[in-house]
Amino acid sequence: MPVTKILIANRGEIACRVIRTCREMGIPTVAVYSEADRGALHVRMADEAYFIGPAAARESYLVVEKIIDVCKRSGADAVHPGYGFLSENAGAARAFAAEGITFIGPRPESIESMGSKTAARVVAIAAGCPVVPGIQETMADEALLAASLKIGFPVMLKAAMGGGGKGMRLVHKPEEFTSSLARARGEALSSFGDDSVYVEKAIVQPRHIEIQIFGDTHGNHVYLHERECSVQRRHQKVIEEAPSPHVTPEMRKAMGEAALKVAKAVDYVGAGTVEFLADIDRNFYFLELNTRLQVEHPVTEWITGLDLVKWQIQVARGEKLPMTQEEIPLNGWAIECRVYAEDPDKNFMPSPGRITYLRTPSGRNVRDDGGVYEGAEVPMFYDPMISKLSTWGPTRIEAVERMRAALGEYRIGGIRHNIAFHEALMEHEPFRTGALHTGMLDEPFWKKKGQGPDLKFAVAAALLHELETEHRRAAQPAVNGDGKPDAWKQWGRFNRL
Amino acid sequence: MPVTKILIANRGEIACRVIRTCREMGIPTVAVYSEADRGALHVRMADEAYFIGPAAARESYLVVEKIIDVCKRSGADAVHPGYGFLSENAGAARAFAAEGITFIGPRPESIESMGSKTAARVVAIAAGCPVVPGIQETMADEALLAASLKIGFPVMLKAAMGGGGKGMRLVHKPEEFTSSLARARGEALSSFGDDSVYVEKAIVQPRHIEIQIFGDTHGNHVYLHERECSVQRRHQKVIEEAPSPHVTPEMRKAMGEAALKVAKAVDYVGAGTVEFLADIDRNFYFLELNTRLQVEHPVTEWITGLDLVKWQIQVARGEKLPMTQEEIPLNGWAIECRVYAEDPDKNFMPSPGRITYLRTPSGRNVRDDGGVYEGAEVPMFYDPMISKLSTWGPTRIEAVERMRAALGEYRIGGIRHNIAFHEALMEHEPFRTGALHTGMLDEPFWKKKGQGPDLKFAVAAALLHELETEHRRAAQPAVNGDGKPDAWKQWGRFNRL
Amino acid sequence: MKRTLVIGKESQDVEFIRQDGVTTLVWDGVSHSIDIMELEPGCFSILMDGRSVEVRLDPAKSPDPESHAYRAMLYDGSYEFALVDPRRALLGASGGAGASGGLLMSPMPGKVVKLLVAVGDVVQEGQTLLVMEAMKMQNELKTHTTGTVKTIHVGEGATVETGASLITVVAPEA
Amino acid sequence: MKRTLVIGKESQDVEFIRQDGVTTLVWDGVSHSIDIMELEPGCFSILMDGRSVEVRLDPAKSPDPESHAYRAMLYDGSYEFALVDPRRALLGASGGAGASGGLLMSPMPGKVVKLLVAVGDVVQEGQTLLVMEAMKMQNELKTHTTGTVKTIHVGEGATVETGASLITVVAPEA
Repeated sequence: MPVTKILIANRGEIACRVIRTCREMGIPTVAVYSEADRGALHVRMADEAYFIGPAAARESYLVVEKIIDVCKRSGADAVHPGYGFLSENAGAARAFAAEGITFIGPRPESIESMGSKTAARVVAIAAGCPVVPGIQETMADEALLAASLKIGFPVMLKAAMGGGGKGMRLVHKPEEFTSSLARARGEALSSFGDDSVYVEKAIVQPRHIEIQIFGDTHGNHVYLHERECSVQRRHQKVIEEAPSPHVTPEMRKAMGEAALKVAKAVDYVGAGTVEFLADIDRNFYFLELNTRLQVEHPVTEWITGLDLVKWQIQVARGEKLPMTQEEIPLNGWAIECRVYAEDPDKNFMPSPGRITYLRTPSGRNVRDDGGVYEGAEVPMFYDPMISKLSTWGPTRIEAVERMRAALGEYRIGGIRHNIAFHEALMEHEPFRTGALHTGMLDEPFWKKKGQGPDLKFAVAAALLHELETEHRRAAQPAVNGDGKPDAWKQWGRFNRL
Repeated sequence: MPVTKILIANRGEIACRVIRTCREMGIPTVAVYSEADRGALHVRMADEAYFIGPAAARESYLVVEKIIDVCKRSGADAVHPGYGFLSENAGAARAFAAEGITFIGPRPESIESMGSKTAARVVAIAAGCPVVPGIQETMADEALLAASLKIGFPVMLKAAMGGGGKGMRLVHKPEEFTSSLARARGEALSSFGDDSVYVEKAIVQPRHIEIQIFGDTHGNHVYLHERECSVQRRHQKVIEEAPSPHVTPEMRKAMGEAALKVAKAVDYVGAGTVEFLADIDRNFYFLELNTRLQVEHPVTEWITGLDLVKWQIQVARGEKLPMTQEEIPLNGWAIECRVYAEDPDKNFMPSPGRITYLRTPSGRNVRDDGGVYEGAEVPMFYDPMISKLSTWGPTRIEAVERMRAALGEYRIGGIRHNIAFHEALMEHEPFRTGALHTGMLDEPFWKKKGQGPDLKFAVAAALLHELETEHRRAAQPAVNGDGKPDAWKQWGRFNRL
Repeated sequence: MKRTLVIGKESQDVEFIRQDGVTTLVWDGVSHSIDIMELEPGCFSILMDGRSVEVRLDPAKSPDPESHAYRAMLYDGSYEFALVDPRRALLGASGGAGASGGLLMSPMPGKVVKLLVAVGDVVQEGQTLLVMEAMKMQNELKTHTTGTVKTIHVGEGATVETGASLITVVAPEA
Repeated sequence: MKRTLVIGKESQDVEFIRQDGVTTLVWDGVSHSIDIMELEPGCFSILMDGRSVEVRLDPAKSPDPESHAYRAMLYDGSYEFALVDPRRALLGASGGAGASGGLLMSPMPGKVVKLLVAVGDVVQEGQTLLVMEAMKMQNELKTHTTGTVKTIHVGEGATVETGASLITVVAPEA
C-alpha cells in the first residue's frame, strides 16, 4: 500500500504531531480545515490545506465524503485520522478503502468487533484474557438484579454502547439497585440512543492501566508496555504516566501477553490500546480495546524512544514491525499533563477565546505537543486541549519534579487554563507517592490558593498597569459640550504623546 | 559542603540551564547582571538578582570580588560558574573557598595543572594516556626545527598558553618551517602575551572526540562516554553529537579509561572533559582536560538520561557519584546545533540586536536551551549564542532527520542567525554519512540558496506588506506649505482609520 | 497612586509611587523600592528587596466596572485579585451598585442548549437556570440570587459571547 | 500594485491585486488566486494553488532607500530579495543614485578597534579599511569601491550602531 502523501483528517495538537513525523520521513502532508480553523496551527504547518465546511464537526471533520474529495483533489493516497473524529469509524475506513485510499489504522472488522463493549468482552473471554466478573449480556431489569446478587455487591451498571463515563452507575447494595438502573438506562438512552445496560463486579479504588499494542499485516504483534491513567476527573483522563507505579515486571508481562491475545483474536493491525482495570492485589481485567492512537501516546514514546506515528505509517505501508517483543526498550519514567482551556476555579468550565500570550516550557527532558500559538483562537466548537506537556526522568520522582518546574515556566494569557491545577497535583501527596486510583480526584483536593508570598509582586505589576491606564486615559480625546471630540485639543494631546 | 542557595556567575543560556535544575532540586538561585542584562532571561528566571556593573565582562561578570559581595548580600553559599567567565579561573576558585563559598567545579589545583597545554601533556604522559607524538617543551627556534625533523612532517606548531585555534600553524614541509614559526609566535604573543610555542605531529583529517568525565570527593571517577565535535568553523565547534560515528565499543572503553587515568592523576572532582584527536585508524591522542561543564553537555544528557548539573551539585555537596561505570546508560543518538546571532552570508559576521520574533521548535525528542525571548536584546558585548538546539533519535539518521525538521520550525526575527546554515549542514552528504573531520567546513560548502520553489510565497507576503505600508502612508499627516502638519486634516485622517 | 486591593472578602490599601525615576510600593505601611520593567506586553520583571519575580498579568472582566479584576501567573502559582480606586469606591457606595446582582451572564462563548426556568418562576440560590455547551461539554449555569425570574434574554439554541446577559432574577424587596 | 522583484542581478515584474475581497498574485504573467493572512505580526499563512506555506517576513535595511529589502524564513529555507516600485525606479534612474556607493556603513552594532587607512589613501575593492569588534569577535570590514578615502567618520574606540557611516571612498571620475 503506497503512502506517499498523507491527509490528516483532524485538527489541533494531534494533527501537528502527525505532521512533525511526516516531515522527518519526508512525506508531504495535507490539512483540512473548517470555518473556525483557517488560522489554526495545523493549517500553517501542513504542506497543503483545503477548506471543508462549517465549524461544526459533523458538517466538516466528520464528513467522510469531503475528506475523500480532498484526497482526490490533492493526490493524497493515505489518511491519518488522529484520535476522535473518524478514527474509530469502521464505515469511514471502508469508504477510504473503496476509493483506494490507505486508512492509517486497523481493519474495519477490528474496529467493529471492538465497537461495542459487550461484544469486545466476548472476544476477550474467548481469547483467554481476564475480564471483570459479570454478565456480558444486556438483560431485562430482573435478570440484571439476579446477576448482581450472584456476582456480589458492589456492582457497576454500564451502558453497552457507552464511553466517557456516561450511563455508568456504582451500586453499593441491593436496595439502591432499581433507582440506579433507571438512571443508568436514562443516561444511556439520551447519550447513545440505546438503553442497553449490563452489570459487572465493581472494583473498589480501581486503577486504570492500559497496554500499548502494535500489529502489522504479517501477523506480528508486540506490546510497548503500559501506561497508567488513573488520575481522572469525571472519568476523563487528566494525567497519564508510563510505566505504572503499580505494575511489577511480572504483572507487565502478564498484562502484555493478555493484551496480545485480544489483538491476535481480531488480527489487529496498527496502533491500539487495551484498557484494563487493576485492583490493589494486582488482578487486572479487560475493559476495551481502543482502535486508534491514544492522546497519551507521548509517555510511551518517552520510555521506549520510539515514534508511534512512524510505526503506524510503516505498518500501513505493509512493512513488518521493526522490533520484536524482546527488543522493545523501557527506560525511565514519563508523565503527561493535559493542558486545557478550562477554569479549575469555576468547576472546570470551558474557556475558549484568543490566546494573547504564550510561552511554553523548554529545556532538558520536556516535550510540549501543542496545537496553538500566540494570537490563536481556541474555538468553542472542539475539545479544549491547548497542549500536552510531558516530561521524562530516570525515576518517577525526577519526572514529577521536572514537570513541576516545567509547569512553572508555562505562561498562557487571555484564557483560563488548568496549569495551576496541575501544579497542585504535582504537590499532592497521593500523586507523588503513586497511590493512584480512578476516584482520587472525586474528593476535592483542589482549592484556589490564597495569598502566597509573591502576592506583592503580582499586585505591583497590576498597579503599574493601573498607572499607565490612567496616563493613557488622561491623553484621550477630550469631549466638547456637544459630545464630539475637540479636534484641536485632541491634536495637542496627540502631539504630546 | 552545604549548597542551599546557588549564585550563578554567568548569563545567557547556561545560566538558564542551571536555574532549571536548581528549580527541580528546590534550590533557590541568585542571578547577577551587568548594565546590558537587566532584561535578560536569566534575571527573569532566577529567584534573586543583583546588579554588578558595566556591560564589559571584565568590569562585571569577571570581577570575583563583586560575585563574592553578592554571595554575602544574598546568603548564597555556592557559586556555579557555568562555562567561560570564571569557570576555569583557579584564583577565583581559591577566593570563593577563602570566603567559605562552595565553588561548583574542580579543586583549584586541578584547574591549574590543566591550565597550560604543555603541563597538561606532561601529566597525561605520566598517567599513561596517549598524547600526540611531539615535544612537550617549549624551545628555541633551532631546537623546534630539529624536533620537527625527528617527529616527521607534517607537524603542528602550537602556542603553549593557547586556545581557540590562535597561535596554531600546520607546517607541511621543512622549507615552510621558519616563516610559519614566526607567525605562530606572533599570534601567540598578541593573543596570550606569551610567545612560547611547542611542536606536535600533525594528524591529517583529524576528528575531535572528547570524553565526559566525572569525579567525586571520595576518589571515584566515571566516564559518560564520548562526544564528537569535529564539525568546526575556524576551530570553533558548530555541531556536536554523542556518541561518535567513528567510535567502536572497544575504542570507547579505551578512550574512557585513558581519560580516567588523567582524571585520577589530578584527583579530579566534578564535571570535566578530556579532549582527544583521533585519526582514521582510530588512534587517539590527548589534547587537554577542560575543567568545567561544556557547552555541548546536552548531547551526553540525551544519551545517558542523566542531569549533569544535578551531578555537579551533588558532588559539590560531598555526595558520592550516584552510579558506577557499568551503570552509565548509552541510549540512541543525539545531535546539537549551536544557534548563533551571526550572518552566514556575510562571513559569519556577528549580528547583535533585538529579537523581534521568536518561535522555537517543540515536540518529540527536541530540546531547546535558550537564553533569549521575543523582544530580548542580544547584546554586542557577549558571545552570540541564541540557543542550543538538540535532538535525539534511536539511530543517528533519525536524530539528524529530527534536527532537520526542528530547524524548519525555528523562526527568529530581527537579527541574522545561522539556522539556514545548519539546515544545509543536515543535508550535507559528508555530515549525513558521518565522515567528519575538523577541516570539513574549510572548503566552503555553504552557498546562499537561490530561488527555491516557495519564493512566490515569500514575495507574496512582502507584497502584502508593501501594500499595507502604502495604505498607512496615505493615512499619514499631510504637511502644510510651512512644513507643519495640518491639524484639521490630520484629525480627519485620524478619524477615518 | 492609591488603590484598595480586594481578594475575596478581604481588602487592604496599597500605594504605587513613581517619582524622580524611583518607583516605590507601599505595602502594609512599609515602603519598598522596586525595579519594574514590562519586558514583553503583559510580562513584568520585578526586582524588590533582592528578589526577582516575573509576573504575567491579565486584566480580567469584572462584573463591577469600578473594580479592576486581575489574574497573574507567577512561577510560584496564580493569583487573582481586584484593585479599586478608593475615590470611585466612595462614589459607588453612595450611588448604590448591586443592581446587576441578579443578572446571570455567560462566563464563556457557547451555545444555550436548555432553559430550565420560565419568567415568573421562583428560584433558589445555587439552582441551575440553564445549560450551555462549549467545547463538547455541557455546563450548568446556576444563580447566585434567590428570587423571581424577571427576564430571559436568550432562547434555546442561541450562540452567545462571554458576558452576554442570560437571565435576570429579582430578589424580593427586603 | 506592481513591483519589480530583484534578487542579485536578476529581476522580474510581479503584481499584487486586492479587489472585491479577492487577492491575486501575478507571477511570470500567470494569475494565482491567493488566501493570505497575517496571523502574527510578521507571520503570514498563505494558501495558493492548494499549497499551504507559512512565511516569517523581516523587512531589512537597504542601502538604497528606493528599494525595499526583505528576508523571509520558510520551512523550506530562507530567501532574500528586494522589491522596487517601478515608478520610483524610473525616477531613480533619471536622478542618478549610487552616490552612496562608496560609503562603508557599519553592518552591526560594535566597537571600532582599528582604522587601517587614512584620508587620501588609495584603496582597492576588497581591501580591509577597518576592524570592528562585536560579541568577542573581530571583524574586518572591506570596501566595495576602488578609489580614494575621502572621509573617516569615526575614531578608533568608538561604539557605533548598525548603519552608522564609517568611511567614504570616492571612485575616480569615469
